[in-house]
Amino acid sequence: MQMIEAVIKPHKIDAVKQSLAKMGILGVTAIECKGFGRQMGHTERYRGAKMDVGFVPKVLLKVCVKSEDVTKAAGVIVEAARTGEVGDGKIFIYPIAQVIRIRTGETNEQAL
Amino acid sequence: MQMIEAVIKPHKIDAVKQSLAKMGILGVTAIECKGFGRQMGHTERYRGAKMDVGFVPKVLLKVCVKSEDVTKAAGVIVEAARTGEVGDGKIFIYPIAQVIRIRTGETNEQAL
Amino acid sequence: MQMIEAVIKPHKIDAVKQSLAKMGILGVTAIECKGFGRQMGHTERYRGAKMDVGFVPKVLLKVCVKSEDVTKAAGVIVEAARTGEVGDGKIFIYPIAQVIRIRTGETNEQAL
Amino acid sequence: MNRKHVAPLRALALLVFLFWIAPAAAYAADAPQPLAGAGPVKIDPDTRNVNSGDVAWMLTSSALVLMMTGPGLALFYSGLVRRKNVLATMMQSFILMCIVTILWAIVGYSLAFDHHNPFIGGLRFAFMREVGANPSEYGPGIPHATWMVYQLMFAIITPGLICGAYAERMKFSAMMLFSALWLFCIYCPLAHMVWGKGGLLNWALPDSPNIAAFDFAGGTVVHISSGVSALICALVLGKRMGYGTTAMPPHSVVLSVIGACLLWVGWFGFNAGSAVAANALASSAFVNTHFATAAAALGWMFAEWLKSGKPTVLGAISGAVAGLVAITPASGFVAPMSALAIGAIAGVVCFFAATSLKSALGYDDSLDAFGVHGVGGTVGAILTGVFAVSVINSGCKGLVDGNPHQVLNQLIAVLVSWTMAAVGTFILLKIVDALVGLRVSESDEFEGLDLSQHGESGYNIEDAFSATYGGGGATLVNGGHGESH
Amino acid sequence: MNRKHVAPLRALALLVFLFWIAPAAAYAADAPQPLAGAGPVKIDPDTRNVNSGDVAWMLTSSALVLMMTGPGLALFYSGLVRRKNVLATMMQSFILMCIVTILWAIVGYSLAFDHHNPFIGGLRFAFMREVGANPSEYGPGIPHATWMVYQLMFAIITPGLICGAYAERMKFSAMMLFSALWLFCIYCPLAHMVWGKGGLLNWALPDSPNIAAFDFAGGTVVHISSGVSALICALVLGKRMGYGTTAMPPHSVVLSVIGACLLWVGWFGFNAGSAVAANALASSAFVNTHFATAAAALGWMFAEWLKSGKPTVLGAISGAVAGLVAITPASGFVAPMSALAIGAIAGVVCFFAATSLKSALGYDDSLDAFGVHGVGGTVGAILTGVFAVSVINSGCKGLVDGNPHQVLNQLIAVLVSWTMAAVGTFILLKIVDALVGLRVSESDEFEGLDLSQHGESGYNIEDAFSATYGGGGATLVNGGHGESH
Amino acid sequence: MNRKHVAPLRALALLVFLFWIAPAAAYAADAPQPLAGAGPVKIDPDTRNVNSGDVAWMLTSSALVLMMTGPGLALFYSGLVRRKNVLATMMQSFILMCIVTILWAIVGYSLAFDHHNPFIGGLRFAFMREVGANPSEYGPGIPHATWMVYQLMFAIITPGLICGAYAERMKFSAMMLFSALWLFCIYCPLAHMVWGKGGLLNWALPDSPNIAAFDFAGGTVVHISSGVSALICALVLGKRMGYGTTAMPPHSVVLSVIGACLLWVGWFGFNAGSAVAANALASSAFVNTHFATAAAALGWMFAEWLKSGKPTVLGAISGAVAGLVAITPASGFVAPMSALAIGAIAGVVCFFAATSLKSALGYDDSLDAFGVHGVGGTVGAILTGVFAVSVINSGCKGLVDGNPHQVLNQLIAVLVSWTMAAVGTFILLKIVDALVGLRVSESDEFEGLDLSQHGESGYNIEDAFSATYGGGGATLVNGGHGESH
Ligand SMILES: Nc1ncnc2c1ncn2[C@@H]1O[C@H](COP(=O)(O)OP(=O)(O)O)[C@@H](O)[C@H]1O
Ligand SMILES: Nc1ncnc2c1ncn2[C@@H]1O[C@H](COP(=O)(O)OP(=O)(O)O)[C@@H](O)[C@H]1O
Ligand SMILES: Nc1ncnc2c1ncn2[C@@H]1O[C@H](COP(=O)(O)OP(=O)(O)O)[C@@H](O)[C@H]1O
Repeated sequence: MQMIEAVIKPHKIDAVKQSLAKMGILGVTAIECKGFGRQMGHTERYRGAKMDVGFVPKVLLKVCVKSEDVTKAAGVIVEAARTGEVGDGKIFIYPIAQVIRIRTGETNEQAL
Repeated sequence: MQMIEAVIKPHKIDAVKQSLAKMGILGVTAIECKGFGRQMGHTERYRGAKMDVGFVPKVLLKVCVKSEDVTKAAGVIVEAARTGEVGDGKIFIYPIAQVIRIRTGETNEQAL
Repeated sequence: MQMIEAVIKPHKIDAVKQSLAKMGILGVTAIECKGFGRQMGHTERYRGAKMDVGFVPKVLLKVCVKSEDVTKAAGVIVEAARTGEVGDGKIFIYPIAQVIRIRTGETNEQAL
Repeated sequence: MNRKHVAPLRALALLVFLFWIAPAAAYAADAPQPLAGAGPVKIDPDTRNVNSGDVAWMLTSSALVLMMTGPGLALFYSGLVRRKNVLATMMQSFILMCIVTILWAIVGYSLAFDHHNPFIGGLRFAFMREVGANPSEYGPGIPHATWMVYQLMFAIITPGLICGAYAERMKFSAMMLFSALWLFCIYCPLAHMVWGKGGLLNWALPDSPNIAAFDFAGGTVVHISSGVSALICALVLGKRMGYGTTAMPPHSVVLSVIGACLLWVGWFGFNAGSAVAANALASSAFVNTHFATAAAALGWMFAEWLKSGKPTVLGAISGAVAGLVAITPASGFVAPMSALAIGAIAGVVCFFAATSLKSALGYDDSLDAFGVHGVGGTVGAILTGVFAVSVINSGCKGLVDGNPHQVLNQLIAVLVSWTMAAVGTFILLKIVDALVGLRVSESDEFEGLDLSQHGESGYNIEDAFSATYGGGGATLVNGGHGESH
Repeated sequence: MNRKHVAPLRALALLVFLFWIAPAAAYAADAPQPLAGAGPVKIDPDTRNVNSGDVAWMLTSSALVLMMTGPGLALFYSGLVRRKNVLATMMQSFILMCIVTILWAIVGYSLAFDHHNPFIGGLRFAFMREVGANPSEYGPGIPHATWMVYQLMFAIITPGLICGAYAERMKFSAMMLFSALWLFCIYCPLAHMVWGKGGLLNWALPDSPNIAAFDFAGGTVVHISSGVSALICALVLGKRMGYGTTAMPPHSVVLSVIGACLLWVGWFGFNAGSAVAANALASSAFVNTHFATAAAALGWMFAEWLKSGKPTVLGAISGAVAGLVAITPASGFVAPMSALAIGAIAGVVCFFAATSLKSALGYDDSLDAFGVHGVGGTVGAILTGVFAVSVINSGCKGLVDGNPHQVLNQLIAVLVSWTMAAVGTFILLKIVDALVGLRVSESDEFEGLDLSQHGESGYNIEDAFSATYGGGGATLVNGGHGESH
Repeated sequence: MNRKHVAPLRALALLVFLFWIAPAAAYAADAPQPLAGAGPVKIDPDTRNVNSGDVAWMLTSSALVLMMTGPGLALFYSGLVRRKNVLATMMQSFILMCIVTILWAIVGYSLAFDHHNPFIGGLRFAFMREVGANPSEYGPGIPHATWMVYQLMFAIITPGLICGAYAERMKFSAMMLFSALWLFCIYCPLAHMVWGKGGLLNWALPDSPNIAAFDFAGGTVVHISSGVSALICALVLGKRMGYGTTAMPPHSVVLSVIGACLLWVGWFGFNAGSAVAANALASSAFVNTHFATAAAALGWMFAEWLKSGKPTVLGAISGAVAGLVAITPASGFVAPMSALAIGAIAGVVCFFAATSLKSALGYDDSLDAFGVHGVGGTVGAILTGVFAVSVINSGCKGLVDGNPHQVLNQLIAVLVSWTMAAVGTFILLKIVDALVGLRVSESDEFEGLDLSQHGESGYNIEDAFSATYGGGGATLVNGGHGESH
């Protein structure tokens, strides 16, 4: 099993989730985050004080899949999350040692 | 060392933390997240517009433990977080290459 | 490539980001989190009910770097994030199997 | 019939039933008065008896008292609950603004203010008959309609105060039914006894019996009745899930501070408006209200600071409300320096009631409706008998003005109110429980009343997930295109 | 000239141009009246004709009506938008409080209330000439200045209501320009026709023509005009990006509940103040306002509960606003029990308008300005003709009082208002589109109007990132040290 | 004695000490007047001299002015601070509503409004002696008690305005002590000089000296005094940690907009109420207030739009407040079109004061209390001397009415106020620093005043961690079971 972590634009969550669902992957965990990168933040001003907000709101999706599905899943995410503009985000893939489903205690592939 | 990531129901934080504390693990990092899975979200309605909120609020706990403690710690978490109902969540265990305590610069097992 | 995860004090974000930028690392993802550890939380009271808030607000930074840069980057973070007081946080380093830039589809070191 | 229609239809049916049964029940023993003649009321815009200054002040006061419930009380209470119950708590205040209005128009006002017997009013004013442009005996300078609507605002906030006790766990339908019954069975009779012509405890009007209890703006009628009912609610409904083991901090003391300030401002209409004229008595009540509130806020704050080490904001605003409560019955009877004393006493006493007493007895009065209104109202009612002086309200003397007997009268009024509220509320809760059930299910309570009772969330402020940037994990089912079953 | 100066300078220039061109345009065919004499108005603080009670009530009412727009409407609307547009939506209400004031002072008031022809007023009161301490024919008991400022508050809220239709996508500059033009071209003429001396539809003043339409506080002038204009705005501007596919839940129904309560409270000034005196008629309007609102909130809530299974908080408060709208024209003409009926009908009808009708027709009226104000105003205007009775407002009879003809007059007034609002708004939107463009760019809409139009965020509450604990990912560019280009 | 008792006891003791020492100090040189006779005041509800319309308006105005402080100012200021200081900032406004009330009742009112010498009042009205139902020389149509409580609302908000300067870093105990001293040493004398019978600068009452400075509702007494004191506070306390390097964005401009709107609405009570009657002068002040505010909001907004490229919401509301400030002294003296001019000037000038001037001088006036109130008040005081015309307030002429000398008088009043405020505040701050210390510790400032001073959090809205779904990382220590040491 491997863990796919995808940092994407927030409004792409639905598209990514649906694409994953189509290939049979239903479990996803999503986390709000802020991205610093090539894509620039914005400027705010309050009574003459200008501040540059460096970050851009992003969502980090965690999807744990069987090793044989990783390439396909990553491809599907790239497809669904791409807008072609700077800031589309990145995918990081981690090796996973073990997975457990808390409700049943099942482990690894059974647990997905 | 390995990193245990547990996606659990939010109201189980205290129970999990206490169980871990009993076996001597005091350091935990917690992140709010939203889970998509078998457990369904809820429906809201605003002036006739119905929306299905697909996600369920969850908490992701990160606990880094010595490799020899992993099985026990995971077991303890499963125990404390289980309600037996759908949505109890999952545990993912990652290999860790290195740990550093920022304050002292200590590394690996010293740093936990 | 490896993923550096640093749990730091929130007001150190800027310092860390600037130090990383100086060594040429511009991409960072930041997540709000709550830390339980040696550093204690605070007490609140509402109409006579006292509650101990056990956690301390922290930020978890994720920085993916080429394997050869890991040591340097970690050192830079330690430097910038340290105050010398309890609660400065920890750095966890994970092996990464693959990185993809969503916009272009580039992989691994090209994607950073 | 679709299953989901059952609850609202049942609620509707019950309300309608109530409209008709309530007066009938109240008069079972009497010869029924004919309702004929109900219909449009004659209002003559040139009525010569009306004093424009008094009308201006009483309309303003009516608006201020409505503002106390919404947004005042709605904010004060909803800030103190957890985020998942914020809307449901606001809704309790808001829906009372609606339900009580209808009930009051139909028969409530008549039951409270028509002359009939010492315990309850008649039906002469049902359906707003004779409630028009001409002044009534309750206010010589203002149209009867003005007095009616001013009193309506009191009838709205009183059951609203009880919400504090059953917050975060009562069914919406049960809450509506209970409040409607409570209005008829407890509020109207009590208002009649204390303020109604010929009422048992009335001090103001000629026609009254022996036990003259001073209650300028509602210490017994409003605060004791709601506060004691709140205690019974807390006991009968039981504790919130997790109470005593889980922390349940207010989700936004910020909202509560806004609410407390609006209560303070609105309370000038409540107390100074009770002079039913824009005159020196109104000014005196205004001053007393303000002085007592300030003293009570400081009283609570310093008591807490000494006892637990921090002067909390929630403490200060709770104290202010306690002061407002305690000065309510006294506001038209006492001198300003006495108001300071009443406030300070109430602030300290209510602090201990809402902390030590509650924890000693172990009930879960979620937002301390009893600790503040029940206890504060009782303290105020008694101290009114102590501090009333004839120079403020001529002929009304208390202990300090040489009339110790008045304290006894006040105690009687307190006792009557406590008993009526406690016994009545207990019975009504049992009835409502049998009819629709009082408490939401465990899973509904866990999920929060906002979602389970109303299908809404108070806040959708998480950037990524609240569709701020589009979709965000929530799917539109019907494209905004109306309801589909 | 720096590029960033273009927009504000253009806006300034347009406003100034408008100040001068508007009256000129209105009078192109007339012999111009000399403006000489414009200047300080004589206000004699001892004016004997003034009734202090009436003045007290009308000043209070003016304050209440301003409170309806800010913070009332600002909260009601801004709670319903997404977080990224909260400030921009508040700003729309707020800036109208400013712009309309200036325009009203210069020429707007005169266009609406000077005597001239049945369609528009003259320039006698331009620059506040003759608007001073002495009473006018519009209110014998109050200074002319009081009447002027009271009416100004109506002129502020009316274009404010339209914001609900174009929320979350209109340019700030376009919104300002459109509102200014709309005030002159639609509001002032309509106000003149219905309320102005010699106006086409005026029922109140002697000098009036044949078609007496009853509109006590603005069912046609305020609600139909704004509601119908809102529909046109929704159609012309088009849907919000993602509408119909993406969920767009209100970011904080909590804010909307506060807003709705303040609207309710403020509306007493709106309706009861329209008696222009503190008398029985004011009391009657006060009571009617309150009764209709309560009934409408229950009407909408029960309709929704039956149709979709939950009694929502947003439904209840929307119903309350619908009731306030519908009772507005009727408040000084009908009996209290009729007010209950009007409210209940309006609540149910507006529920269907804001849900089924909107979805059937498919326009994106973001916050249902048309469904509530257009439909509610129309329902109210017609029912006024049905329920008006002479005992309330002498001589003013509707269908139930034996004058079926009045319903026709009401329909004519409704038709005139609909037509003027629809045609006028369409033309003005085209003009504004040509001058400055109506809609923000796609990326600005996506980012949110708060950032793109105003450079601000409504909330900086994320602990770590909002500099709560210092820096947090945001860098101060100029050290707070003023602006640098 | 427990250590934690020290602070509150010290605060209590100081307040009590203050109560008694202040008048003594003020009269060290005089023969002491006997306090005998202090006690209940005779209020006769039938007082024939009282005008019900005036009373209605003045009670309403008093309520409105209280609403300016709470919730108005509390919201305006607390929205501008960071999340960690929101409650502490609200508390500063709220606690002043309490403390000032007590001090005013005891001796403050007497020091300001009793006749004594040109600089300070006597002790005749201490403990509310003779402040009862009969009118005073300050308002022939209203009870003395009404005037007293109306003026009290001014005394509350004035020290409240200063909070803007020391927000986010001053100790709660120091803030209370400073405000109490400030009230006695600066506010009361200044109020006496400008408004008190026999006061140095009084223009209104017969008995007055030569330098008649026009100040209708408090340009000098309220705004210059608080604004200049704010500047001294900012300088003496020093900058907030991180100021100039870290971004400190307002945590919720939404709250500030609500606050600004409530300030606007409440200010009608402030200015129009200062006519002390419901008459044409009140109407005139009402209109001027509204006009100036609108013009100032636009002035600031356009200035900012031109200078920095965006019309901000915070700019517009700040401008509105600046306009309200500037029109305050002028509201009862100038014509409406002049009010527009005064507003527009103030909006632009205050914009530069709060941005360029502040950054040039480099002090940290957290919420621009000086830039808005100090500068706006000064501009307004001077322009009052320019624009006053006799037709508005008979006999009161300014430059445009042929009396250039008045500008000089205004300048003298400005100078006196600046000097008193600056010198007095500096000395008081040094005293308070010596007694209890002015500033919280670095770690308390870092953690935020809400937690460090009050032990509370403003918001507990993070789903998982605020016990919304139970526990969530917070442990209940005492099960809600009261305090344990
Ligand atoms: N090295 C990195 N480690 C962690 N997160 C990164 C890294 N580089 C980029 N990111 C994340 O990916 C997001 C998108 O990156 P950005 O450089 O803006 O655009 P793109 O990926 O299209 O080149 C960033 O906002 C950040 O959250
Ligand atoms: N493959 C996965 N990758 C990442 N997170 C997952 C995955 N599957 C489940 N989760 C997380 O675990 C939570 C619980 O899963 P769910 O299917 O609802 O119940 P259960 O684990 O009891 O079968 C989900 O809400 C989601 O956050
Ligand atoms: N074993 C662990 N696993 C995950 N996170 C940890 C662990 N230990 C500590 N942390 C995180 O690091 C933070 C700092 O740790 P703490 O013990 O307070 O101080 P220090 O690192 O200076 O010894 C904690 O708040 C927690 O978020």
